[in-house]
Amino acid sequence: MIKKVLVANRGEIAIRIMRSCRELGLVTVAVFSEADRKAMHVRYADEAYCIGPAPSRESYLNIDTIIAVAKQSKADAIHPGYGFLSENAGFSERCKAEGIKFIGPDAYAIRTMGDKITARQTMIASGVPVVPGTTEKLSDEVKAVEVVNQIGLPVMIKASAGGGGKGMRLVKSMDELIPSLRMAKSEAMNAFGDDAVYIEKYIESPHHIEFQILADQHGNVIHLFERECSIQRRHQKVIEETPSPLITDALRTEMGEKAVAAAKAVNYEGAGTIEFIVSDQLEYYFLEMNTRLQVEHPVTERVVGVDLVKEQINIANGLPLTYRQEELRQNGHAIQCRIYAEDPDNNFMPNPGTIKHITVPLGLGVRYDGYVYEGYEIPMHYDPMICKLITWGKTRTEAIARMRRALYEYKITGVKTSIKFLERIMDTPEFVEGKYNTHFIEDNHDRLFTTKPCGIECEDMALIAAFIDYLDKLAEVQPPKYTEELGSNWKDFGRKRNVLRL
Amino acid sequence: MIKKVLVANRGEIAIRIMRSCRELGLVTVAVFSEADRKAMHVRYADEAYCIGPAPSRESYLNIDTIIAVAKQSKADAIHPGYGFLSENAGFSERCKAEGIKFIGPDAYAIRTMGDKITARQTMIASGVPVVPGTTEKLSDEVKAVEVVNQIGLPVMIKASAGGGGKGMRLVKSMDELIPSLRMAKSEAMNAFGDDAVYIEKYIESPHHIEFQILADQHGNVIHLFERECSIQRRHQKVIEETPSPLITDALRTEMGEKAVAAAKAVNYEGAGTIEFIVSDQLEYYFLEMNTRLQVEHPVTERVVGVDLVKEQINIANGLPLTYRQEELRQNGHAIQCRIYAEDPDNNFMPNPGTIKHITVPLGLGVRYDGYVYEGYEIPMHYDPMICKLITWGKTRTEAIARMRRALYEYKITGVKTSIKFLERIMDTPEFVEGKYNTHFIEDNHDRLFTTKPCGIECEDMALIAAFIDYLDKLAEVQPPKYTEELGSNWKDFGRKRNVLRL
Amino acid sequence: MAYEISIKNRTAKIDLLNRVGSKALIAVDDHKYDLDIVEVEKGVYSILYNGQSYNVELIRGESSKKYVVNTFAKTFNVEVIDAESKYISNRNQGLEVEGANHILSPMPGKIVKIPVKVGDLVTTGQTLVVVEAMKMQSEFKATGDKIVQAILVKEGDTVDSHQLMIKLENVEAAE
Amino acid sequence: MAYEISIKNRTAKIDLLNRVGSKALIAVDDHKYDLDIVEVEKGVYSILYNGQSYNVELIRGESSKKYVVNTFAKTFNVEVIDAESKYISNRNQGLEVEGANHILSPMPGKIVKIPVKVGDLVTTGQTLVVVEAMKMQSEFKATGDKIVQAILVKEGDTVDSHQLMIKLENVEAAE
Repeated sequence: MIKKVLVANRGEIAIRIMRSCRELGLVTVAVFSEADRKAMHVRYADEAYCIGPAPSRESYLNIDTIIAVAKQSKADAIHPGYGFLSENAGFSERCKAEGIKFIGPDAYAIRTMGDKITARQTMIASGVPVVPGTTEKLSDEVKAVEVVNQIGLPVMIKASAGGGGKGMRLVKSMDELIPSLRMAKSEAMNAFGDDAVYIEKYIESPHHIEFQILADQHGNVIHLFERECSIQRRHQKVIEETPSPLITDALRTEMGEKAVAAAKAVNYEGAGTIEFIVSDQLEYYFLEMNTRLQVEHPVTERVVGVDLVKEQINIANGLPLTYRQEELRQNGHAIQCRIYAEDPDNNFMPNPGTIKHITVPLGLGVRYDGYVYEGYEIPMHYDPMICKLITWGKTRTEAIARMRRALYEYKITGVKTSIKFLERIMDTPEFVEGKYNTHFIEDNHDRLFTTKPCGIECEDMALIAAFIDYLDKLAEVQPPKYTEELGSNWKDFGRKRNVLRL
Repeated sequence: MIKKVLVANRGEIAIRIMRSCRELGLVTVAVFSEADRKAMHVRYADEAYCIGPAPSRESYLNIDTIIAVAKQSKADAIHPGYGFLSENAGFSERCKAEGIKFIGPDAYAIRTMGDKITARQTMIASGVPVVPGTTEKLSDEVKAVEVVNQIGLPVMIKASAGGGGKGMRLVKSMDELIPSLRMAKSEAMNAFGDDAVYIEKYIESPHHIEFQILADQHGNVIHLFERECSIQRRHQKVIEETPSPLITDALRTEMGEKAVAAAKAVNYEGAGTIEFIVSDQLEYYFLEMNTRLQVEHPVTERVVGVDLVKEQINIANGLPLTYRQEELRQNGHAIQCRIYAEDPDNNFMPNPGTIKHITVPLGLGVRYDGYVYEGYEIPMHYDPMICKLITWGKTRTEAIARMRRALYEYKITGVKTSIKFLERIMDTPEFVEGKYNTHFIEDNHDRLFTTKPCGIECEDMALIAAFIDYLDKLAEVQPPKYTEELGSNWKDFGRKRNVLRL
Repeated sequence: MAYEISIKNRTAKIDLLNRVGSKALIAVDDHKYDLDIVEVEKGVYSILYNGQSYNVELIRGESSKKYVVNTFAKTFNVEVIDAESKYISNRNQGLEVEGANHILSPMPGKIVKIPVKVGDLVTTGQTLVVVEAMKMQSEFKATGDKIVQAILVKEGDTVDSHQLMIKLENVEAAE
Repeated sequence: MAYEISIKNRTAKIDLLNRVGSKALIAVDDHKYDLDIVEVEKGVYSILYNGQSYNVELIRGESSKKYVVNTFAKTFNVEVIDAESKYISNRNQGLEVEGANHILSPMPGKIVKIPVKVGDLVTTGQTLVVVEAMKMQSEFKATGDKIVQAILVKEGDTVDSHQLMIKLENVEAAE
């Protein structure tokens, strides 16, 4: 059984993993870059080791050093979190070779799902619907024209090794096809060293809905229902919720079964996510599989009542799944907001800096997963996400009201954040009604980027607070004038200072 | 419909109530004593008014002033929280007379349940079992002997108007009876101006189990299951949990029905709690009814999935109950620890003071209801409870593990707290196994009052941190000597300070 | 003594007329505020005015006169103006045109690329420098036809917030 | 330069042998600690020693040499001892017996009752003063047969933490 877990990550996810380890009585080992000596995960862990300079590739991505720390500290398992090495097949393989349990799937599953063309082929073979398009690498331009004629415009050209929008091209008319194909191939080669691309039908009003799955080492696979992740900005999720306001019970059951089939197709082990794209007409297609814990996993935890990190560790221990599919239920509604250190009023420019003051939202139905604290300097080297705010409610309406309340309570000074932007989303009719797709932010641009007015009284309060602070600081710095204060003493001065003479 | 709520309370409960008001879109009005200008509930509310000097009877118990503020601010309802005016029948009456909705029961229910002899009589008439003993005020000493002969020793003498252990006497032998009776009467007269006492059989290994009820204005009453509150110190609850590890499903159903009957007997309206005393043999007896929200209400909220304050407001609005009995279920397990500013190593001496630093426990399954913040000075005038920590788990074992983790994360300096004491309870076998009664703290005294050893290395870390802090503060205060620093500048000095020359 | 204080494009007169404990009487332009103001945490003020409870958070700036102020609805830059500020402000007025010619980094970051060199003639929209922070690259572009006068950083450098990276001059000025 | 530092009944020698950045080599008595120590928040130190991560919180006391130190397991009073502290400590040694004769309030509170007056002869366990804080009354009792020498507070007074309330003298001393 696992006794000591090295967490090969930083930020909120490192702490979230260590919390579950602590509840299980496991010893935790943190690793940190030179920029992270003061980071919360170093303080939280039982043990902590420096693994190199600030840039990720010299620290959090350095497999050799991380393995060396695991051996030195006698950790018997490594949890990769998300990002960094979490979907690196070589790292999973290396852990195995070194006799350290990688908490996640094996290299085969990561590789198969990591290459989009192979993943598409595997899904088709398992009866999981994929977006209509090519199933093989496209090299022949004549073949491309044929495919497009068959599936119809518009289409999307995508890089097989792709991610993050690179090597992607939307084609709306036939004469754009060949030039776009060539550009996509060249971009893919530059970005990934692999020019393999494929063509998919472009879904006009797409919804992004994903299913959480858990698979043990004995071939048992269950799903923990869906997460709706259609509120996105530049392909980055901003808000996630479960249940999805879009899908029906029947569709939920069907998609859940397909998600389980997808995981079985690669002999999956651990926690994973099957992402689907769903049209307004509720047609659904496999998009990709994330072979790790997701940023948005807490909404599932709250509604299904399962600690996913504990389940991951349970599975890594070779134990059978704790739950059978029929035991699981969705109870109430959960929403997550991601809060970034960025300036929504200035094109979401990242805003690293020092946290001056923070008030965390608390109370009934609120979960806060973060890592920053007062006086902490957010380094410029890593992800700008500073916390995730999760609210639960008996109903979707209550969960939204509670999120509004939590965002109202959440105060942070020192860095700019997306809090106000998120508040505006909570007030947008399309969101409140649950009728939105991935174009939501674009479609509601004007409303979402209009700041609330602050009347003259509110402005005056800002002036007054600054003015009083200025006067009080001045009074602290300037000792009393001798002529005025002659004969009085400091005690008098202190008493009189409340009534300031100017 | 209620639009603006005045919260006639302070501390964590004032904030907890305002949170639900905010989620419902209601405007909140805080009232505060002169000692509470900087209190969090003043900062949290939409409006805030000072109602008098620090002592409670001149502020938080001052009905006239509170009513005046409600009228001035045009609040249409008053939530009394717990303590202060929450069980004051006259206040409920006065609100009604002034046309302000009191969020709670009417004066009749408060009065009936507030007088213990009347409450006993009412319960007997409604078929709710009470502890065997007298049903009327005892004046005749001969009658007393008769009663004791009938129900058997030991017995408890209690004041009818009583509370807080005053006017209470345990009688173990017949010759103690008459002297104890006389002393109890005299104490009751001194404390409550009423010498009415009664005799109850003393239950040897009592469990304190209470049922949460909700009753609307239309005669509908439901219960939200039980809370186990047997971990007590000097009749003060320390830890509460739900479900109770003691009772069975059948008993839960039966006691729930009796709780509903008890509420119906006084035409109850709002949220209330029926307290029972339960023997090891699962005999149960009505103890008293609390006609208000309880400190421990969050464990019920978490397990049943209901926001009790929202239900109170719903009921106050004259609406029917949101739930039917058969819709309610207990989902998982919740535990609450009350954290006090007191020194468990020094006879729980209260420890008001200024909060220097605080780290709040967060993450999956943890709820924190508090009100103190860094730099806040806890006033000496009010209750020493600084927060309630609530954890949830799929099982009782997980809820305990999570509470251990949460207590580990909770760091607070500046005042002494009961955190370590609570940690020791979480590690005590009787608690872990769920086999405890109200004698738990007494029975486990040695274990609960033994502090964990801190080895030489741990001690040395304390020394080293203090020493480094001392040196660094010294270096900040003392400017460089002229002779040494000649020719260098401040920038150089700043750089060199890291390598300290002594 | 009345001060001037600026917020957005507005400059207001502000005066503390009376103060006892946390109670203060303050005039802002023509309006008198009779309120209760207290610093509850470092830089966090609670203000009660007409029964309303306001929370205002301040971040003190480089000088004791400059603040970033967060109210519930908005964030403002506020500056108390005294004789010294006025002098500096007057002196700087002539230089203001040059604002657009100073390329500052708005955040701490790392210089990824500088695709121009000193003496280059650059046109509107041309990228001058690429800065990376938090895994995101931001490009800083010329807002007019200019000449690169000076480059004060090099690729791989770390920059602070508000650090001057590149100076431009207007084409007319160079002619 | 080595210092002395006290914790509980122990007085240790402590010396900073070397320090570069957050790395420090510190001797405590005969043990050398090669560790990494950094103040992460005001008064909160993170120490890494032999891979272990320790968190230590300090509250600075009345003097710069006195600390209350919270480790995970326990809270300690720690004092750095220099020449000045030694002098004061030596001077106070003669007075130590009187400790039990100074009745201090351990917390801020309000004087509810003083059932004795100056000159009273009190016996072990007799209540001298009742202080109320946070709705709880605490009684302070005589720990021996003594005479009330002085009463420095009166009923209704508010007292601070560690404030001297009553002075006693030993019966022998008064005889």
